[in-house]
Order: sequence, then C-alpha cells, then structure tokens
Amino acid sequence: MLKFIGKRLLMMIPVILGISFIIFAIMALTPGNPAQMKLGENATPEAIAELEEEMGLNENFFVRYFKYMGNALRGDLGNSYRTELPVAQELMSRFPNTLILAFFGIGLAVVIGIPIGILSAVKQYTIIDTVSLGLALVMTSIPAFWLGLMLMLTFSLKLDLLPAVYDGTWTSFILPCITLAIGSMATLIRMTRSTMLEVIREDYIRTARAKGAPEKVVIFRHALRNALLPVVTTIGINFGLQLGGAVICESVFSIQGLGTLMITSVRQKDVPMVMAAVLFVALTISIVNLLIDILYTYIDPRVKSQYIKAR
Amino acid sequence: GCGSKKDELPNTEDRQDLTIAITAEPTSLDYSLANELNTFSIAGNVYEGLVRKEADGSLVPGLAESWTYNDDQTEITFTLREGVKFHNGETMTADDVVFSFQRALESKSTARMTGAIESVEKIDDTHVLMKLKYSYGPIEGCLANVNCAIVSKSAVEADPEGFGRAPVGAGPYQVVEWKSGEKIVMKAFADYHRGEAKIKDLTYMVIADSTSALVALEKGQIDVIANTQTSDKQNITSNANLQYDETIADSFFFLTFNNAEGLFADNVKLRQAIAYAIDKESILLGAMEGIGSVAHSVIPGNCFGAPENPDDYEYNPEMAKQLLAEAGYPDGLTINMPTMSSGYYVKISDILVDQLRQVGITVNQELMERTAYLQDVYTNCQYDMSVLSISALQPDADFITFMRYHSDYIGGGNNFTKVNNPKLDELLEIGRFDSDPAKRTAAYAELCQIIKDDAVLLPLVNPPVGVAGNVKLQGLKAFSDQSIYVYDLSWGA
Amino acid sequence: MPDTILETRNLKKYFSTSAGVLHAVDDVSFTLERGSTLGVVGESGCGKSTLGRVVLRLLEATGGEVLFNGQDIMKLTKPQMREMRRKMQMIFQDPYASINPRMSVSDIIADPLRVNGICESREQRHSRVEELMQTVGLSKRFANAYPHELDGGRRQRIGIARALALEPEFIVCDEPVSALDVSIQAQILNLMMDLQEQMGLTYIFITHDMSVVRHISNEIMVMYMGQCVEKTSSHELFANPLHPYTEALLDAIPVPNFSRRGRPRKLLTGEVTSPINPKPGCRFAPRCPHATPACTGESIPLREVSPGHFVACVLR
Amino acid sequence: MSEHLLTIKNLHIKYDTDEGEEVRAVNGVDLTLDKGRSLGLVGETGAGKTTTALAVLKLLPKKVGSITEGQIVLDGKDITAATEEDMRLLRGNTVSMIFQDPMTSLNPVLPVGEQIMEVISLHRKDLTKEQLEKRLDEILTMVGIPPERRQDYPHQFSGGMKQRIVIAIALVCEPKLLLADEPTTALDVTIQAQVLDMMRSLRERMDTAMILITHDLGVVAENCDEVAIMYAGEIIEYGAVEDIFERENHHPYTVGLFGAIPDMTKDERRLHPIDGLMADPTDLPRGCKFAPRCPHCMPVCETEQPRFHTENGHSIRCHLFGAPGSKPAQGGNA
Amino acid sequence: MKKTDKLKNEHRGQLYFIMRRFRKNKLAMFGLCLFAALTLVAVFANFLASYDNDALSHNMAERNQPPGAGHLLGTDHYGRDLFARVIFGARISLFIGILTILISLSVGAIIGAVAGYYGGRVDNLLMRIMDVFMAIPSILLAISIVAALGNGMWNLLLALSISGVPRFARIVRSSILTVKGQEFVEAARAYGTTDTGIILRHILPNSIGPIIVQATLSMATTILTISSLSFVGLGLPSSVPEWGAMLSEAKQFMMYYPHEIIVPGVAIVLAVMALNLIGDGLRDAMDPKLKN
Ligand SMILES: Nc1ncnc2c1ncn2[C@@H]1O[C@H](COP(=O)(O)OP(=O)(O)OP(=O)(O)O)[C@@H](O)[C@H]1O
Ligand SMILES: Nc1ncnc2c1ncn2[C@@H]1O[C@H](COP(=O)(O)OP(=O)(O)OP(=O)(O)O)[C@@H](O)[C@H]1O
Ligand SMILES: [Mg+2]
Ligand SMILES: [Mg+2]
Repeated sequence: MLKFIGKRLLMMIPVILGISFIIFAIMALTPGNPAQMKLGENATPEAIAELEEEMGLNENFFVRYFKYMGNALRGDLGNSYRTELPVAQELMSRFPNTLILAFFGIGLAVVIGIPIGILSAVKQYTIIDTVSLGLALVMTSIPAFWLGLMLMLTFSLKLDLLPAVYDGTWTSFILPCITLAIGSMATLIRMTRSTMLEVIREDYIRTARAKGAPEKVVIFRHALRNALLPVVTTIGINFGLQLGGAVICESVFSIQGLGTLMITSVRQKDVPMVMAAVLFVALTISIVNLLIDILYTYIDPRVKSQYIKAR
Repeated sequence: GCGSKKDELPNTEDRQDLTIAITAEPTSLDYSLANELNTFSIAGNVYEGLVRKEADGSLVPGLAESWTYNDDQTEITFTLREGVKFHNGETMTADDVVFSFQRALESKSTARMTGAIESVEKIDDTHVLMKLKYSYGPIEGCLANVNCAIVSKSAVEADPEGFGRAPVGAGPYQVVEWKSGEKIVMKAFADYHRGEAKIKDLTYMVIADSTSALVALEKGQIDVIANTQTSDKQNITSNANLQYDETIADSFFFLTFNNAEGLFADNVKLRQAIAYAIDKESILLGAMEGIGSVAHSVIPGNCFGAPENPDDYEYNPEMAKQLLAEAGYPDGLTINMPTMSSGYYVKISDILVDQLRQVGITVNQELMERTAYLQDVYTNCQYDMSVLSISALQPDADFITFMRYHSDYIGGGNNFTKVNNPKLDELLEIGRFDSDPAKRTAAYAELCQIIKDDAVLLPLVNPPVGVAGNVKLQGLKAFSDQSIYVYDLSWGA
Repeated sequence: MPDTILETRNLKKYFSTSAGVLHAVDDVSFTLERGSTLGVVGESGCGKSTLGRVVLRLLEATGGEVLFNGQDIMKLTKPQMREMRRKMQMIFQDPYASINPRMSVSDIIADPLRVNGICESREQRHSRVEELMQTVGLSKRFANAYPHELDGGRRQRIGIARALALEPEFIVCDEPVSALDVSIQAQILNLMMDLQEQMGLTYIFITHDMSVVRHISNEIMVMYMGQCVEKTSSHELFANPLHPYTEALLDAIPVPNFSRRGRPRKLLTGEVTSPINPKPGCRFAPRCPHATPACTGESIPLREVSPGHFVACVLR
Repeated sequence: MSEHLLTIKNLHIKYDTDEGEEVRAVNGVDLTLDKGRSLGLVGETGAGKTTTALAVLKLLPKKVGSITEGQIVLDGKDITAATEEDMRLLRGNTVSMIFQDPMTSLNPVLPVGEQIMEVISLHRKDLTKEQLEKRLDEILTMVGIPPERRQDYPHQFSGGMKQRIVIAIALVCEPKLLLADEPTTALDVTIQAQVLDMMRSLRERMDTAMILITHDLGVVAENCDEVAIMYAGEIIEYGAVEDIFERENHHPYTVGLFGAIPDMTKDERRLHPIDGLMADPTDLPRGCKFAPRCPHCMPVCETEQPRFHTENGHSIRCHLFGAPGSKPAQGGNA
Repeated sequence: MKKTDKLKNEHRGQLYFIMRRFRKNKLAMFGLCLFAALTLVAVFANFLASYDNDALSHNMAERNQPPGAGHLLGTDHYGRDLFARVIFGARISLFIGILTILISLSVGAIIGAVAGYYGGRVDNLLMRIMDVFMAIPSILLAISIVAALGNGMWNLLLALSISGVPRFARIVRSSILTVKGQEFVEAARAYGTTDTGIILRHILPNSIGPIIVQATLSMATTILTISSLSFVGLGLPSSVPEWGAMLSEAKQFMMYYPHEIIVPGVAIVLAVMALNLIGDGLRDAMDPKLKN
C-alpha cells in the first residue's frame, strides 16, 4: 500500500512539471508587461525598462523558466508582481476560502445527489424518477453564474435570508456552495442512478433476492456499495471541476479565493501568482484524487487485495 | 452574522463603523507607489501631506502650518505644524518630511506629482525648504496628493517592504488589518491633528461585481459603494433606504488616433470623417445611461484653462461619408481597434463600432486585457485607433495636456497620439511655465482648437462619478477625483 | 512417409504479470500431418488458446520454433508473415465477439479477400462471397444482414466462411462449438468435418469437451498447466488413458447413459491453480492420487510409451 | 391424495420487451415434484427453463415478466397469490436457487462468510450469534471450503470454490426445494464432477428436492430421478430417468437431442443434428411448436396443439402418440 | 404481416435499431426536436430578421424595451432587438460548439487511437501529457489561453478545443482498449489486416457510440463554458450576438430589465438541455442494457 502511494506521488511529479511548463509558456505568450503593470499608466518608459531589468524579464524564456522552477523547488515561489508580497502568503490567505467552497460544494452534491440518484433508480419509471431526472437535467443546463445571481436575488434580496456577498461569516458561504454544488449534484444524480440501475440487474442482486432478503437490504447492503464504487471516482473528477467552477462562483459572490486571484493575476500578468495558483490547484486535485484512489482500494476488496499482494 | 447586522440597520445613531465597497484592491498603500485613482482615494484617508485638499477642492494647510514662496516662485519654505503624530505614536519632525520627499522622488510611480520638485531640505526642526525645477502653478495641488504624503521615517526604515501593507502616516485613519483580496480594516486615529474622526471603524471591502455590491448595499452588508456603475443609478435612486450623489469626473474618454504611423498618419480627412460619424449623445446614453456629460474639449470643464465654448464636430454622417471619399476610401474601410476589456471602454467602443458601421467603416474590436492593452496601445503606440481615457489628477490643464501632446514625450505612455506639432509644443510650454493666468488660458484655448481642427484625437464623454450609500449616512458626496473623505462622514439620526 | 504440415519444437509462451511469470505454454512439441485433426483438451486456463495463437503467430512466442510446411514462421518478416497468413486461419470460440458487429455479413466474409487483394473486382468478390456462404450453409438472403440479427449457429458459419475465404491449408479452431446449443453444435461439427474432407484441411481443434474432441480428432493432446501431458490417437486415448489426469478427465465426463448412474468415481480434489512461476516436476502432482516424491523436483519429459502414445508421467 | 412439494399447473409467462414485442417464454407448463426427488429440466437455449424457475421464486423481472395464467403451489401454498412479504419468507428458506454463473452470483464487496450468514440470520431469527457462526462453519466444511476463509472476498476464490459458496448459500437453511439453474456449465469437467457429487450428498443429507436445469443430458442421467424436456416454453416429454434414457418411445425432439450429442460409445463420425432453429418466442407456430423442425411432421401438427400421451408416468406431447394409426418414433439412446 | 416486417428489418443495420429505440424515448425526441428547431433557426436566421439592422444596429431611442409588439422579445441597452440577437446567437453558439467539438474530437481521437492501439510507451507518454492537461480545471486553462491570445472568436475556439482534447483522447483510448481485445480484431489480424486498417475499419466504427455521446454532452458543456468565460470578461465582444456575452452584458440591468437576462439565459438552457437530452437518449439507445 505504501509502495502504491509512493508510486502515485512519484507519478505526480511529471504532471506537475508539465503543468508548470504549460502555464509558464502561456503566460510568456500573454501580451502585456508586468513592469508596466506595476508602475501604472503614468510611469515613464525609462522607469519601465529599468524595472524590467530588475525583474529579469529580458532574459530568455527557458532561463526564466528554469530559474523559476529552481526557486520553486527550493520552496521559494517568488513575490507577486502586483503586491510584491510573497506569493505563498497570498495563496495561503485565499486558499481556505476556495477549499471550503469546493469541499462543501462537493459535500452538498454528494449528500443530496447520491440519495436522489438512488431513489430515482429504485423507483424507476415512477414520478419520483421522472422528477429527479428532470431536476438533474435542468441543473446541468443552467449556467452557474446565472444560477448564482438568481439565488442571490431571491435569497438575499427578496427573502432577506442570507448575505449576498462574502463577509467572513459561514452563512455567506451557503449560497456560493449551493451554486457550486448544483452542477456536480446533477452529475452525481445521473451517475448514481445509472450505475444503480446497472447493479440492480446483476446476478448477485438476484441471488440476494433469492435469499429472501427484504428490498431494503437488497438495495442498501448489496446494491449500493457496488454502485457507489464508480461514483466515488466521479467525485474525484468533480472535485477538480469544483475548483474550476469556484472561479465563477467566487466572482459572483465576491469571495476572495484562488479563482478570483487567478483571474486578477492572469489579467495583470502576475506570472508568479498565476503559476503558484495553478500549481496549487493542480496539486490539490492530484492529492484529492490520490486520496480517493486510496479510499477506493479500501472499499473495493478486489483492488485492495491487488495492492496488498503487490506489496 | 447577518442576523445581527439586520437588527442594527434601523437605528444607526450609535453606529460608528462604515464599510465601503471597492471594485479592486489596491496593490499597495505605500504612498510612493500609489498610481491609481482607486488607491489615491483609499490612501487619502491614511496619509496627509503638507497641504490638504478640502472636500470643496480648496487647498488648506495640512501638516504644514504655513508656507511662503520666493520671488520667482521656485522655492517654498514650509513651517511645519507642531505636535503632529504619526500612527505609530511618534511626533513628526523635519527629518520625516525630508525623508518622505526623498523617497517619493526616487519612486518610479510619482513622476507626475513630484516632477516639478528639485529637492527638499531641512532648515531647522520646524522648517523645510522645497526647491522647484521651475515655477509651477499647480504645485500646491500636487503636494496635497498622496504621493507627497508625509510618513514616519523610522517606520519605513524598520520595514520598507512591508510598509505598503502597514502604512504609517499622519492621516485620520490607521490600517489595522489587511486581509488580502478581501478587506482592509482601519480605525480612527485618536491623535489625528484635527481630532479623532466620528466613524471609528472603517472597512474597505473588495466586491468586484457591481451587481453583487448593489445587493450587498441594499441588504446593509455594506454602507457605501465608492464608484457606482451608471447602470445601477436607477436601482439606487429608486430605493428609499439609499442615497446617491454624482458629479462629473475630471477625466474624459476619447477616441485616439495614431497620428504618426499607419492608417491615420497624414490623413486628417479620414480622422475628420470619423469625427463626423460619431454621435456623442448616443454614446453617453448607451454607455453611461446619459449620466455624465458629452466632452467637447480635451480639457475637462473643472480644470483651470478649460475653454469656455469649445468648438467641436457636429454629428453628420453625410459629411462623414463625403470626407471618407475625399480621404481615399469611397467604399469604406476596415479598421482594427484594440479595446481594453473592461467597463466603459468596451461599451463606448461597442457603440463606436455600430456608428462607424453606419458610414461604411468596419471596425474590428480586439478585446485585450488591461496589461496587454497598456503595453501595446499606451506605451508602444501599436494601434491605429482606440478608446482611451485620461484624468487630470489636478484641476489644471497642464496635468492633462503637457505630456500628452508635447513632442518630447512621444510614445512611452505619454504622447500616445504621437502628434508632433511645434505649435502645440510652444503652447504647452506657455501653459506650463508662464505665470500669467490670462496667457495660459489663451494658450490652452488655441491648443484645443488646433487639436480639434487636426482631429488629433476625438473627446467623447466625461464620465460621472457616482457614490451610493446608506441614506442615514451624513456628508456623503461624490468628488470628481473619486475620493471619499471618510473624516467628514457620520451616522446621523 | 507422412506429410507434416506443422511442427512445433519446445514452444514456450510466458506472460509477465504483476504476480510473476505466467507459463501459459511451456515447452510444447508436436507434429501435425496434413489433413488430420489434432484435438487439444484441457481445463480452463491450461494454455490451449495461447498455444493456438502462438502457432499462428498472433502472439509472439517466448521460445521454440513453429515450422509450417517446413518453414520457421517465427523468423518471417511482416510482409512474409502476411503472405503466410493466407494459408493458416483461425475460428474463434465466441461467435458474438469474433465478428465485427458494424459490418454486414457479406462485408465480413469479403474482408479477407479485400485485405489480401484477392478477387479485385467487385463482382468477382461478390460471387466468391456467395460461393462461400453456400459452402457453409448460409442462405443468400443474409448477405446484407448484420450479425446481431443472426443466431449463434449462423454467426459461427460466418466465422467459418471468413476463415475459408483465403483457402487456407490449416485452421486453428478455438472452441468453435462450446458456445452453441447441442443441436446447433452438431450442425457445425458436421460442417467442419465435411469441409475438411472436401478441402483437405488440417485442424487444430481446441476444446474442453471430451465427447466433441473424440468425435472430430485423429489425435488428441491433453494439456495441463501449459504442458502437454499425454498425446496419442483419439481411439487409444479413450481406450487406454495413461496419465492420471487424463484418466480423471475421462472419468468426470457425464455420460448421457443411464448405465453409469451411481457408479463410484475417482473424483479429483482441488483445482487447477494459476501457472505462475511453477515449480519443476509434474504440475499435476498436487492433485494426483498416485503422486510420489519422484514426481516433484525435476521436470518429467514426454515419453513414447507405446508406438504413437506419448505421456509425461513417472508411473508409466 | 398425497401432497406434492411443488405443483405447477398450466403456467404461462410472457415478457414485454422494450421493442413492444411480447415474448411468450412459457406456454402451459405442468410439473409436479415430490419431497426429496430431483427433476432434470432439459432444453435448448430459450426454451424457458430459467423463466420457469424464476416464476417459482416469483423473481421474474418486474414490469417486464409476468405470469399470465396458471398456478404454482409450493409446499401447500399457492404462491401465485402470495404477497412479496410471504415470498420473502419462503425464499432461501423453503426454496432456494443456484444461478448459472458463480462468477457473478456473489456480491464482490462482501466477504463470503457474511453472504452465507445473511441467509441464516434472515430466516433463523431465533439463533444466537454463536449458533449462527457454528452453522456457518458447518456448511462451509460441508461444501469443502476451509471455514477460516469466510472473511475472504469472492474474487479470492476459484470458480469451483465460488460455486460451492453459492451452493452453501442455497442450502444453508436446508430448503425443501432447490432450483439449480445450470449450476455447473461454467465449470471444468473435473470440477463439475466434484460439485455435482457434493450437491448430491448434501441433498441426500437434507432431504431436499431439486429441479436441475441443464442442457447436458449426461448430467441429467447421473443426477436426476425424473426428467422433463422443454421446447419453446412447453414440456414436450416427461418421465422417470429410466423412461427417457432406456425406453423406446420418445418425442421426435428428444430423439433429435440425443442424436446431436457426440456419442462416446459409438464410432460413427457424422452427427445427426435437428434441422432448423428454435421457434421464435415472439411468433410461435400455431400447432405443435416443434412441427417446423420435425422430420415426422403431419398436417395435423401444424394446426393442432398436441396433448400429453401418458403411459406409466411417461408423458409425451406429440400427435404421433396416442392418436390411432400413429407410428411411434424410433430413437433414444437404445 | 409480422413476418414481412421482420424480413425487412433484417436488411437494416444496427443504426436502424438504435434510431428506433431513440425514437421511442420521448424525452430524447423532445431534445432532438428542440435542437432541430434551434438549428433551423440558426440556418434560416436571415429570413427571420436582419443581422445588420436588428441584431447589430444600436437604437438609443429604443433602449431596454420590454417584450411587446415592436420587439418580440424586447431590446437591450443599446436598443438592439433581442429576438434578432438571440436567433443569430444560435448560429454563433452552434457554430462555436460544433467546431470546437470537431477540432477537439479529431485531435483527441488521433491521440487516443494511437495511444490505445499501440499501448506501451507511446500510450504512457501520450496519456501523461493528457494527464497534465486534465489536471488543470478546463475553465482555468481556457481562461489562461484566452488571456494569452486575446478575446475573439478564433481564440475562444482554440482555447475551448484545447481544453476538450484530453477528454476525447481518453474516451477514444478506452473504447479502443475494449474493442481491441475482442476476437474480431484478432480475426482481422489473422487474415492480414494492417494496423491502420484495423483501427479504421474495425476499431473506430465500434467505438463511435460513446464518442458521439461524449460529443453531444461536450457541446453542451462548451456552450456553458463560453457563457462562463463571457461572465468573467473573456468572451466575445458585444458586437457579436453570442448568448453568453448577451447574458453577462444584461447582468447589470437584471433588476430593472429582467427580460434582457432571461432571454439569452433561456436560450442557453434550452440548447444545453436539448444536447443533454440527445446525448442521454443516444447513450440509452446504444446501450439497451440500461433499460429493462
Ligand atoms: N495476454 C495475456 N496476459 C497475461 N496472461 C494471459 C494472457 N493471455 C492468457 N493468459 C493466461 O495464460 C493462461 C492460459 O490462457 P489460455 O487462454 O491459453 O487458456 P485456455 O486453455 O484457452 O483457457 P479457456 O479454456 O478458459 O479458454 C491463463 O492463465 C491466462 O490467464
Ligand atoms: N428479461 C427478458 N426480457 C425479454 N425476454 C426475455 C427475458 N428473459 C428471457 N427472455 C426470453 O424468454 C425466453 C425464455 O428464456 P429463458 O431464460 O427462460 O430460457 P432458458 O431455457 O433458461 O435458456 P438458457 O438455456 O439460455 O438459459 C427466451 O426467448 C428469452 O429470450
Ligand atoms: Mg481459451
Ligand atoms: Mg437459462
């Protein structure tokens, strides 16, 4: 098992390197001059040139990349071009917000989506099934920011129940989390339903019925766990989507997270910040996926024994 | 939580806190790095300079008690106010003043405000001498700007890097906490030389999206929106719980041409054709809901030197088509127009695209991010035509004209039209160096006429500055430079 | 002088798996006469299919030689091999998986012709396909049908027609009837025997059904965990099985005959284990009722105990 | 009149498919089975064997398969009218079923011990935990699995062992009737022999009756007391095992079936397959279902459904028998 | 009667049966009709309104008109006719959607096919590269690319296509892996079919099902992503009547002139829903196992 985790961690290295290269290259392609940005529109050209020199911007792309990576590997992610503060500090102050959003978003999607999916499968062809499928369909079809705005209008303006924008309280996370959860929820409803339907057709379910097990036992003890196995993997994938979707959600609800940071930094060509933010997001996604894989080996005995033997 | 806030809303008498929404966070509050209106308006509550600008725009003594000029107005001797405290509790000395100016002069971001200053020297503990490079009319206004604030020398020296986040000035508010990207929390400075402010706790909250900000204001989550969108005015004014004030900004939007290279170089007919094709009223209506004003001159009306009845092009599409044919484009043409992808820039160019289409000009709107745009258009002048805005910073024509049209400043983010006209240079120099106001005014009038005739650039609209707030808040006013003087605000009954 | 069409010498195929080296086919040698049928029987996983594939070089052997008409096919280049393929074909077990569901019946049968550039013109190809369909007993009206519309028996006929399209000399049949119902199975077996007679085909017939293999084969090879444990003529094997495994195999076959009812049987204990990193010695020893210490330790060679009867057992 | 353990009377079952067709899978099956006896149900693919067995458990796929006519009486209870809850108490307890494929019949995520234990705890609520465990060890030993392995998961067992576990599940409550649906087709012959042998001894010990579904006549000959041959949803021949394997008179389909198997005792190379294909269950012939393939087909066969002709408990559903002037078919394995 | 029906069916391909199952799926048919309607509107937009005069022309005298007689769906803040914009928007959204899918599908299919068929090192390398792209949330990738290349139709298209490639590569690869192991592929090899022949004639036709399903669903996602990019200001300029851009433009007026945000919003929801319904319907039709 440890070997497996070690191997997976090692495999993350090339991925992270690849991402860093791609983003660095994209940022290098991006027009705009960080020095100009820093000095503002009223700066003199001489001042800009001087600052460029200072920032090492006139060096060759590869030199810059290797310098950056060298520093990054030593734990120095550099200072933001924009605020001149260490990038790590800014990331750390923003990251919790995004993480809360993503985790609660996916949590909400799981807690609501999976039961609905199960119900829908168990009650196939009934009105419950139709309604939940319809719901899932509408959920996948609504643009997230539109939904966010509508929720904001309804729940904070019309009904005056929740804060409209982030103000540091946990209540201000409710609407953003719901907004973010909707997309994944729809996926989970559909996914759970279809795997559940597939599993219900399996021979071992028929065996369970032939044992005289009541429907509840058949569904919850026999079908559910098997159906959830592929769903667990989907949760991992959706976590990535959540981190991406957070960009939109954060801008709607003015949450200062990695998403808004990304957008501002990309726009201002704050290379160290963008690099660090993307790498951070990618790393988080990789780690969450690794955790899910580990979880998977524990809940699927077939995979588990494979690794235990391989040890 | 939200519950408690809600309860507070009805009785505001005992409130002493204020939350102001801003669309973007300043990168730093270091006075010597500040270069945007946005930053000036926040930092203005933290710092104070030798000169202070009142809410009505008049200049009064700030940290200097008084000052005197020498005869040719190239030297100023300041008498410092005594007992002025910095936020760190230290008392201001002449050394602090000298240090502050030295630092500002060295900074790359302050050129526009400190450009006329040669040096600042200490005379004695309560007097400093400022030498100017030339006699400069607007100098007092410059000294009131944040870039010329007085800061604690020891505080800067203790942590020069961190100063931008934890500034130590002598203004009415001191920074308590800065949660990056989220909010800046300040508290009233008890030892402020004019007395402690009435609003004790001041928070600047970053809300990028204007709709979200408005909802937050209506809900009472925030108290003031610093710079409202024109599209929100209707919402704000129709809400009895909110107050609204607006004024015309000291900036203007214009369509700029590259006068030296490309399509528009040496083709005044083409530039004029475009001038006739533009309906500024429609732009004002479409982009700014009709709020603000149409700009007829390159010097905004509230500046010294603004012409009284500026001459301008009429909206005349027929004339435009005719001139277009004369310019050599009887069948129309295609123009690439880089556009900064934010706010009014996009809207104005949207409308321009349509208006020019009506006379047979196809405009390719190339949306660009701010950084890229500034580099390509502003600094490097790689464009044919674009929408830009500049602001006066000080209510004096010099600020908004000198570097823009002088041939010494071509390119590099100054003279972005690349216009090179000795006559203009001459007029600009009169405007800057002559101390006779009448002569200056005349020079600027001629300048405006030349720019209009040559269609160097086409002024379009003066945007409004709108400020919205809780109706219980006293003293809320919109200023042309987007400032909010929090010291003057209070919660009323 | 027997006319040998195929000979394998010490053929080996190992797969490397996460758990170790899997000896799917381990040191198998046999010769096959033109026009005859070699039945290969053995339990699931003993390497029958692998043997068939290695012989056709659909899998690269780990070691050993396969001589086809005296030529070592392991040494052929790709184009040479493609040429050789026309003489050696395969019929597969699963008539559902072995034909492309997206192609019509006539396309499936015509595909080998097209690929090998036989019957260039469309009409020629068309008539050849019709001819083949007739040979295998498929009605012409199915020419444009798609496989999923047909039952297993007809699909298997398609598979046979496809294998015959290139007029091969030699066909490996990998359990061609085990997925079919008894009545259909008989139809297909008859067809295959008829074809063999008409065209002088040589078969390797892989199966695990002893009654089928006895019926169709001239010679039978019994495999156990990748190795050949006994090989002799079909008649001899059933009359006089020498290897304990063969004995047990024959004994275990349920016979549709009331007379055998209730008769005590020599049941084997245990099951075939996976042939990963096998120990030297007789691989059947752990299940063998007659196992002695001599059975383990060193490998047991295949010996000819009577003319044409080969067995690998220390007891014989 | 002695009470039979299982009586199936005139059972008709249809499936409604997605395509809107009606599959008439079972068309008038009559069967009786006594305590402790074993019945072989033989027939080709699609004959309706599994469907019949599922009907006895009332486990036909919901909304798709339904009993349209007939009656099933199990252990004195008419189960066609039984509620789901009644059935639940019967399943696994009075009647249990073994499915064809051991690879997929076990839940991959539960340890096998738990899967066996589940049946006992569902039906023997009175037993204590220790008694349950004891019973589990007992049954594991009986099917030849070391009891220590009860914590293992299905994928850790070989096919034969899995099938033994499936059998353990089916027999742990000592049911009165066991429905075994091709329990050994997925296994190798040597393993098949082991498993069938074990099943036989267990059944004898528990006095369990069995319906053994298969298409292997050899398996039937060695394991069953009675044989029913099914074709297109009907039983076309029924009798004691001797009747089918020894007697002369047979249904032409039975004759064909025997002719198609390669015979181990004869040296004849050509086989004698039955021509044509199984009747399409969505579009069955009007008269005798076998008529289109029958070498002895008469005009009456195409129009009229034959009735059973019974002689000493050996029934044949064919116009050749019973009716005056008919000529018995030759065949069987004689 | 029935017999002849059957015989007729025998000469029809699998496609016929898929289509038949699809046609029985009411929801999927609804989706298809909706999509067909959108396509028709997109194709014949010229006949319904004038691009220049209605969709583009500003008319400050008629700003923010509510839906009514003069303007069926009202006007926007530049006085442009929303009906005209929304139907020309269909053209743009569908165009971008389809082209994006085509590009990412063809690139993804080639990568996936090569990786899946040849396996081993090639597979490893290609898939690691795909992993790299997959590990960046696609919207972040799209944002970076648009920021780098600038806003505009072609850049948007490129950004969306690039972020779509890995998904298709994976799907194609995995369906190739399943098909590759099947016996008919081995049979084709046994009679001498070349690698390319096997991929083109045997493998791809059999993996087309999941690919088409993914394509329809991806198109739905693409339309949503465009609107998200517009929202953060990285979409198309407003002179292009694209739905996402319309939506984010209308956002500032949403409290006062809700029709301006509802019209494009509903258009997006309908298009995305139609595509989802079709994709789901196709999946069900191709995999009858899912239904009873
Ligand atoms: N590609 C492969 N990679 C790894 N192992 C393989 C591969 N192909 C076959 N094997 C293993 O080789 C052994 C022999 O397999 P093979 O398919 O030849 O058996 P078989 O006798 O044909 O069995 P069956 O009767 O089930 O078809 C088995 O243990 C199998 O798991
Ligand atoms: N769920 C179902 N939906 C539609 N038709 C079905 C269904 N299950 C079985 N059938 C049809 O009912 C008929 C009888 O099927 P059944 O499974 O009982 O046959 P069987 O005798 O058990 O065959 P096998 O030997 O293949 O197991 C067949 O024609 C089959 O296609
Ligand atoms: Mg095999
Ligand atoms: Mg069955």
